Amino acid sequence: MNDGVDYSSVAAEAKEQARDSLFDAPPMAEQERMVEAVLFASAEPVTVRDLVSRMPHGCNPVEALEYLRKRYEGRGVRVVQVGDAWAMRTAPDLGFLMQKETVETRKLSRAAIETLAIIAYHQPVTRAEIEEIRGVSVSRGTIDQLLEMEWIRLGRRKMTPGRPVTFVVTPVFLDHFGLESARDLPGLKELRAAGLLENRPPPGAMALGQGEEREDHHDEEQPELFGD
Amino acid sequence: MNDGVDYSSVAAEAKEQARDSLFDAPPMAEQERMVEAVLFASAEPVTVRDLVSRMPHGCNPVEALEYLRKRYEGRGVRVVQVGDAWAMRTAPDLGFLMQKETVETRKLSRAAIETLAIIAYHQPVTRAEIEEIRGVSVSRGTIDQLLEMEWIRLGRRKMTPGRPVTFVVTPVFLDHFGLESARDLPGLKELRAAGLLENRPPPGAMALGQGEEREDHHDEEQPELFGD
Amino acid sequence: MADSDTLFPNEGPVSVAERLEAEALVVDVEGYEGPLDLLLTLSRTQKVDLRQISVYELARQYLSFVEKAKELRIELAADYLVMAAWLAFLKSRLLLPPDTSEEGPSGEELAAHLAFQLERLQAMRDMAARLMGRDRLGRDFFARGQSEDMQRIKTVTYTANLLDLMQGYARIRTKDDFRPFVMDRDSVYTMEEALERMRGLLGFTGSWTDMLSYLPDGWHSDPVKRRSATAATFAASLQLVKEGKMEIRQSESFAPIQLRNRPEEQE
Repeated sequence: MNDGVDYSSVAAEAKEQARDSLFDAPPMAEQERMVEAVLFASAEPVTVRDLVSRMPHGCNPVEALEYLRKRYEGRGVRVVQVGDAWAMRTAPDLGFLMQKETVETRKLSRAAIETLAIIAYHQPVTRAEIEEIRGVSVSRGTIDQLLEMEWIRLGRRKMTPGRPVTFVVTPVFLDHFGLESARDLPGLKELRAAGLLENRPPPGAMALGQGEEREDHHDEEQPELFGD
Repeated sequence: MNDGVDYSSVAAEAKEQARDSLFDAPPMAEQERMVEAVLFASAEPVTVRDLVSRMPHGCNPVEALEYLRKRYEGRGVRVVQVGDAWAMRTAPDLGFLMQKETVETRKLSRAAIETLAIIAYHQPVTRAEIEEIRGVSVSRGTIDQLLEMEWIRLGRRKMTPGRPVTFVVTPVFLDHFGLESARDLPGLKELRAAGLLENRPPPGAMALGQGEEREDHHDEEQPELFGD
Repeated sequence: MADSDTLFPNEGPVSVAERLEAEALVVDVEGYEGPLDLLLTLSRTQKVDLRQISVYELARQYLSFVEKAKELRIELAADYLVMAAWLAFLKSRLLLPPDTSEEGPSGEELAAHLAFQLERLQAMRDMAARLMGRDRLGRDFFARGQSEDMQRIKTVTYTANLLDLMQGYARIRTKDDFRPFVMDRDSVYTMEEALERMRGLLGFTGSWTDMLSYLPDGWHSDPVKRRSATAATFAASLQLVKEGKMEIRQSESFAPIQLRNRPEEQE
């Protein structure tokens, strides 16, 4: 288009040639077939100039293109102009046929599950807090993945220095896990009772105390965190 | 080809689905457009099974293909059958326009060409049988080259001592030579009528060539491949 | 016969042209794809339908070819010689009147089969030529140049169930609460433990004993545990030496450290 190639002048040239030609150009129907075959087989859009050079002397590809374009109107395939060249393309409304959707179900990674769990239990929670709880840094990808799945979303910013963003779980999350609210998530005691926490006898009262303390803290916090 | 893909059963299945479908299948004109778009878009032949799976529920691509094939009769592009698949190909008489697209195919040796012909006409055929027909041993490279070009592939093993592997031609072969099926090989009927495709054992023990590989199942299997 | 004589002049004056022709054919033997191919070429000199071919004549031609090759000291592959032997046998069979008492196929049967093989090979050659002469993809007709082949849209959905979630959370909490204490102790052997152990063993070590033999069971193989146990045992040993309950010695750097109790203390 912006190459400034004026194909009407090329066409005029072609017409000129047709008039001057010693040999009769093939009938227009035949020229149309030729253009059809060339457009079909070409890897790239084809310019009128290129068509003129490929087709027998005296052909008028511009006219043939016009016939061809009309012929394909409303078909599954269309004749389209691409810049100063021409190409055949499948009709846009049939694009869905060119796509094969395969849905693959994968298990969420351990990092993602843990991050999600922390968000669910501690929301609204900042990234720094997640990292503190997990004891390892949380990759950008993990958060992105959860955001993309719409299992978490951004919550209010924390009123702390830097005003970090927080993450909270979404209704999609609740729906997926069959929860009415995040408060329905079992607490640490219940997890332990359900055998989900390794109930290893903590060595020494200190550790035990710490554990209980945290647990209590957690339970206390929950209503506050998940309060409605 | 001899994959045992029975697309008429696929078609029957499609019809069945059409009857049972809660949703109306798109009108046939629309189905034809869809088939047109899919065949147009892919360089490789597309199987009926693939069409069924891509098109909306209840479609009957076999019928649509028939309409489409008629529509393209005499055009610059044709709808051709390749084994149990379908493809669009430019009309052979317009090959001269496509010089630029011509990719020089690797020159095949005389041995390779003869071996290919023997496989096509005698399939499924063992290496020993090929050697008996040609009267010389077949070099590993010849078979490898044909396998690499995907013109031949391994067929079922013969039910003879040693269970030798057999070779058969592929859809790529059919596509390359513009054959709908191996049944359409030129001169096949004449050869069969002349008894030249029979596996005639040499009289007595003194076999000529290497063809000790005697094959009783051969003739039985042929009708399955070529039978009409 | 005349043709074969032209090809293989066995006697009489030979023109240069004839000799060149003969040599060309013989040298060309490498160009033949085996004896069957050669036979097929020779059969063309009979200028008849392969079904009416004279196998006797063909055998004669082949044998004279082999003779000629020998004269020209051309090494023929074994295949050609095997065929020559077979054709000589066939020729003799064809000459003799059929002997009904003889076992095996008649000369006619063998000849017929050879004719069949030649015809079949010729047929395959013709078919190969017809095949290669067909309109061919990429030469005469063309596939879609710019294929918009199927886009494979792979949607990956990730799943996790409530149990995964709770286990994940439990894992973190467990790690936080208990693991540092439990896990670390697992492979730490304290000096107190070593001291206690060694006091118990003290009375039994009258002679010099390698310190490492004081390491408790199960602390030898794992390098981490072994290191901890060795350090603790060494520290405990020094403590006991300091208390005057033991003697310690090492003959040179990195040599085993040996311990024994002090007899004086035993009184």
